[in-house]
Amino acid sequence: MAKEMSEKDILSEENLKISKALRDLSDIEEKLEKIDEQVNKYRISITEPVFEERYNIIANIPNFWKTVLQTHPEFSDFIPVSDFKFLDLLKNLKVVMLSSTDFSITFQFDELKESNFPAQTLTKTFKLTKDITKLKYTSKLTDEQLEDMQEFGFLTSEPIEITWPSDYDSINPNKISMKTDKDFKQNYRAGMKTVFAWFNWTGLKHGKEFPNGDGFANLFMEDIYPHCLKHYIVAKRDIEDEVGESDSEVEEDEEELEGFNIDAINEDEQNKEPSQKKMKI
Amino acid sequence: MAKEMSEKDILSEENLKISKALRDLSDIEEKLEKIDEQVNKYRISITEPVFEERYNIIANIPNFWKTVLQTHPEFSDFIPVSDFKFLDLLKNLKVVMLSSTDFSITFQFDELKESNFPAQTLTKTFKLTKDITKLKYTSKLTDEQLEDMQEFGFLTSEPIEITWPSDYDSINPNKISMKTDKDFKQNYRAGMKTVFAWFNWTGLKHGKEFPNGDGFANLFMEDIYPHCLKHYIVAKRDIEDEVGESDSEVEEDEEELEGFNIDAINEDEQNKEPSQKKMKI
Amino acid sequence: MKDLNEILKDVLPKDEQFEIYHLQSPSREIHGFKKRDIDKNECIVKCSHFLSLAYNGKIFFAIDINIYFEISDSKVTRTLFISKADTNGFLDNGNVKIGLIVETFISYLLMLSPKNYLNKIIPLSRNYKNIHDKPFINKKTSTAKGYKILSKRYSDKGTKEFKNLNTDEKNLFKTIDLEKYKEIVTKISLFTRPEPHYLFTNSGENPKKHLLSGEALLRWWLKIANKISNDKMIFKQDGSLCATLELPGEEHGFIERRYLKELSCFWKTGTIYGNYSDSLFGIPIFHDDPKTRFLKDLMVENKYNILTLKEFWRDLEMRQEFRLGVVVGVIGVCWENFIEYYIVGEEYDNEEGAIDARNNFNAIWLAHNKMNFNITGRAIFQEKYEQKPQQEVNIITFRRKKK
Repeated sequence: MAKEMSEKDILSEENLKISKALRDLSDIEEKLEKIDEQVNKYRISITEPVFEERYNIIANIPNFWKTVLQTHPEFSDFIPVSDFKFLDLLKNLKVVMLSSTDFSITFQFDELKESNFPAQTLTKTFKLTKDITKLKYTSKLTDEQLEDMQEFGFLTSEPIEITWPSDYDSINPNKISMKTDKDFKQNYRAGMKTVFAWFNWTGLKHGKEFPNGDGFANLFMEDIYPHCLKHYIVAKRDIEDEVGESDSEVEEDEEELEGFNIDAINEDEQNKEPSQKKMKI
Repeated sequence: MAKEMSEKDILSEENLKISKALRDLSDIEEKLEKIDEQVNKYRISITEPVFEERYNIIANIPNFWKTVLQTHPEFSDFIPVSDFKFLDLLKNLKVVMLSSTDFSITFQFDELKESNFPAQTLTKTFKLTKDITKLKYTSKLTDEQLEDMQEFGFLTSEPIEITWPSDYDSINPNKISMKTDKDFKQNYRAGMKTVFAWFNWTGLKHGKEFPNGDGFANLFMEDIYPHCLKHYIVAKRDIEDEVGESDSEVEEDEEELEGFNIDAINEDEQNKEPSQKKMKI
Repeated sequence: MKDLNEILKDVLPKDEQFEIYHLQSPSREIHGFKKRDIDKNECIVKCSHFLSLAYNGKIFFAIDINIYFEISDSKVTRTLFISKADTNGFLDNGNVKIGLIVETFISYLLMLSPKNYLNKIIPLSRNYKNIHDKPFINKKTSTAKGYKILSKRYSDKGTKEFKNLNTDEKNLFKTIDLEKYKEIVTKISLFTRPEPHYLFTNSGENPKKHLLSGEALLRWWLKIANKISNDKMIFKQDGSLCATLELPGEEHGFIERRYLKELSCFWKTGTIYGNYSDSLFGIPIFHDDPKTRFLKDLMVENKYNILTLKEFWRDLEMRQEFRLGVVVGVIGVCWENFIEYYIVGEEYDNEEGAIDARNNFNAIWLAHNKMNFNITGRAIFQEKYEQKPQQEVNIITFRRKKK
């Protein structure tokens, strides 16, 4: 037998070497993912006691959470404006990480007599699962969404009993009935969109419960709670209109137009075009 | 003296309590910032050995860095296209964190004979400083920028000697001279924008050296190096044109046309392609 | 066949360095293009070409061309739609002839085999569930899994499994087998109208930019179209070759006397979209095209099914975009839709704009893994390409049937 390797053998040797390197990189990626998790756990463990301290201090600052929630740029996207009357009653708020994916949020509400809204403290727990057989309705989910849920997991939660304010009697799902209410469906839907319905959110009935309930929970966990001090200071800024701020009043459009429009006729023409484009046949 | 506190006293007591709480929050914020740094250090310490392992594996994969750099969405914003011919020669790349703010980047280039470009290994080190008296030109910096640099620090680096490829002789600042070149200024500027000028970047001559040299360094440190495995796989995707991808080719006009073939196209068909407003070539 | 760089060398000034950026999109099956009967199993494929040139580090020219293939059971029709061409005034080399570059590029595209476009077509829809079960790397593939897939490909190279993978990969795309077609019709369609800018936003503000009047631009394009049609390498000069010119609202006798007399004998007044009594169904729907916009308005007004081509041209004349002396602001919209990917945010009051324009090509350029972008001119075919100066709005088209 010839000792020398044929060209094909050399090629195949080289391919096997690359193949092994690529497999090794797959292992490295898995290691790095584990490291991410480990770092996350470490962060939680050393942050927790400071958050606990912070929680006790915030209890002494009137309207702290009201200020944070009212000025948070995304918070109001999740709930109807009418909810703010009750969220303003929030005396304190706490997020506790139970693992690197699971967490609980505790809301401590003051009472509001005129609305028959009692002081109540509620803890809602969120857990990540990949078991899509738990889902109760899947008809509103695409195959792709289901696949993603199976692969990356999705949040679930147990329903929590909460006393609704009397202001919401006409849309409170516990108080309206299909038999007696002529606008039942409409009212039921409106009720589903309030923050009180979110306490009932399970994550298992897509399209049939509080919309984007996991997004709302994650907003507390990922942003509002860890960065509340920053949000509070942003809300308390003395000068709101500094040039260069992203929340500046100068709109991008105006800025762009400056350099572009030589005269008014041009501007009219430009504005006409997009609407034409959007016209559907 | 009356034992009871006046309304004013109570108010002032309350104010003092709030004042103290706010001061405490300031301390908490500082603690949280320190925790961030601590977490960062922890991450670096446990990531380093895995990155070292990764570095050795990548050495076995031909064109790994070429693939990553060519397809990275932002990398090419920093340098002229003509540089890629030489960045493609990158055999390996390493970023080493020297502290939570300082780092070095090592580039291992293969030779390219036709361009008289030798194999060379270069390490450029970046250090954060808050000392703005080090700056050599400040005329292109606004007061606000200077203030920010003083408060948050800015990256600096020592110039590194690198052999430029002969392709760049006409813009190589070491080879052109104001006396002999009629387009000296223009050529000098073009040279300043190449990656080779970046090796000379100091961070102290804003407006007079490679532009955004710190941004380029940070891109390696924050994204390209830690996430290179992900970028490589993105580059190797078999299907780049999945529905819903932003780089879809479908243009608005052609999309809209569906509407007039009402008899021929059923609703399902229409729903398959979400409206893709943007087109990319 | 020579590649594009080689071909362009011959028409660029001798011993000067240029950078050539040629981007080609993947071929994609599309819905629209023309009113058609879907039952007939027709398929429309679209591909876009974008060419830009830089000199001294500054972009000075760009052209955008879309190619459509209509594939029916019996024939394939290829249509080149010249969407936009533009300069920006930053060319500081008087020996570069833009007309020659345009002519050369269009000729090059016409000479490219349709196989280039029809071997791998992104279909209108795919069964993604199926794809995600196969060992393909897609946007959902985790990074770790991606490396396992790549690793297996290297270890399988040359084995049976590897061959199967290639077959699977082919199934992701549609392929048109050209062997069975006896006839491939080629059409070119373009629209000429002077504008301060098409592809380089605000470049009209550069005093150095050479702006042609409507008349001059029409003549410029006619000359290019005439030269291409006379190129025997592309079109066999048989009776099926036909070039047409239509100026909405203009007398045919006038068009013939003023423009066609000096061109080859195969030029006629009229269009390639059908006879004047025909319906509008033969007019293609192009992206960002004034007559397409008019067509769409007619659809909205329920006139699309009623009007004849003759009435279409008559009414088109009344469109603002086709009236004389009106500067129309439609360009901004095109910019937003897709030009931003090529060139972004230039300032055209200084040269930096053109330099940045070139730099902005980087991302898009590299995404396509194009490597050779530096070429040196050879000026072999650089004959004089003069331009004559006057204002008009018009459409030139010509077509050829291959036996």
